[in-house]
Amino acid sequence: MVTLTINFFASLREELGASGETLPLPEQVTNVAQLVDYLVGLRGERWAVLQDNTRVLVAVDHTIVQRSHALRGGEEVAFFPPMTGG
Amino acid sequence: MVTLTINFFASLREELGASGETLPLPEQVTNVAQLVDYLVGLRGERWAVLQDNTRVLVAVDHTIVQRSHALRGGEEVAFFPPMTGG
Amino acid sequence: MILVQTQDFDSAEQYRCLREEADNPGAIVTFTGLVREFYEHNSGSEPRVEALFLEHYPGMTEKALADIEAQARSRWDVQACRVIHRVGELHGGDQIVYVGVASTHRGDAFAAAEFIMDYLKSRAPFWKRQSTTAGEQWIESRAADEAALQRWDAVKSDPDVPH
Amino acid sequence: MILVQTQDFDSAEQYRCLREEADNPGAIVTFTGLVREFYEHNSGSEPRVEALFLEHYPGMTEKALADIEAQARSRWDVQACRVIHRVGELHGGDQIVYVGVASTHRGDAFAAAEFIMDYLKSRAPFWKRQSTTAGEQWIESRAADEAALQRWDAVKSDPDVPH
Repeated sequence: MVTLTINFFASLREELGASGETLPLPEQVTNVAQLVDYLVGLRGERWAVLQDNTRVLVAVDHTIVQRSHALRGGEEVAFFPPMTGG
Repeated sequence: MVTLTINFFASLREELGASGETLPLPEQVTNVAQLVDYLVGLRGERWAVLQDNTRVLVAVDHTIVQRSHALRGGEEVAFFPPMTGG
Repeated sequence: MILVQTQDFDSAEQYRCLREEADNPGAIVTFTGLVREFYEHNSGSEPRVEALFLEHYPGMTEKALADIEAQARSRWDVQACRVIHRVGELHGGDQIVYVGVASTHRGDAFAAAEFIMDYLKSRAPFWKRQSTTAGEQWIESRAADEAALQRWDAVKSDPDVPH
Repeated sequence: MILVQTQDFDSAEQYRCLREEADNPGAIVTFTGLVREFYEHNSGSEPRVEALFLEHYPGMTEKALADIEAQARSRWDVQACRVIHRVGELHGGDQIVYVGVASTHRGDAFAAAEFIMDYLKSRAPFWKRQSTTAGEQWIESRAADEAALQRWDAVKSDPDVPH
């Protein structure tokens, strides 16, 4: 089965009350934006924060990507707020 | 007696074969440029290098100055090439 | 060399390593970031922030830092480079991040070290949470840090400033 | 603190002092200048420069360095600052100069340290003479060092880059 691993970090993890999960790649999901829409539809309005691309950044397989980035299954997708290291 | 202390550093000291001296303030000397002209007149053409203000910098009492800087006697005047520290 | 660790680091040891790893360096620039203490405006006696917690994204962190180091190496002469970022619980006065660069000339060493720090701040997956007298809060990213990144787009490379 | 000395310095000790002297610092930037070895283009085996001699103008040196430090303090937030310049005979690989700055924010620490180095190179009375396989020669000042100074006239102060 083709799956996606999803992770949430920092304030976003607390806001959603979820640290991550592995789920089967939904048929209608071919990119990051579609994955987000799928999750909001599945989990409800609280997850709509994921659609705000200034508050939420996305990395696929450890590289920051745009919402148009293609997903084929097998990827590690991470959502997190802007970084504050250093 | 009103005097001036003169010092030469680095390549300039070697070029002139002089490290420094204390001399009575000559009557016609009221600024650095006049001191240089006086020294060239006294010591000869080899000292004309002092008149080249790109090759030779001047400090009076430990501060870099222009050739027009006034001298009243009692000062420490130093001549040296551009610095190469660090 | 890139390290992400909970334990403190010894900047003297890092400097020794940079000097050894570099081949005939003329300049070594080091940056150490420290946790500042913040006090209440009124009382001034008790620190407002009791602790700082650094979370990161294992796996991506190392990759992001390696990418930043590679960018610095492509833009400037870098003979040796060491980056350490601590994670976990920290307190006021603690060392939090280290960047050391050895180069032939001083202009390259300064530029590469500052570039790495500026990118690390906003492009490596670290997040700070603070525990204050008023409760827990995540630290927000700052526009000034994003602005610090913009200037590296304008600057192609420093003029040829020799050491 | 400004020191002009023949003996080597311990950058670890300098860093400890900066951390102690500073009041709640967020950033410490250090610069160390090292004597580079130069080799003959052809042989590649024997160093071309056997020794470097640093002459200075005692009395003026300390004043010039204090002036440069004061300028840096007037332009940037500087919590603590240490400058050491060695004089006398040095060899390839030796430490020659140290500048350390502790500040609230990283932008100020980087700018102040680089400013002090750029001014020290061309405005403090030090002169280098080298003893090479081809004899003794004074090192000439370089246009690039003068150019490095010019840019500080253009830059008023860094944007407000927080640590």
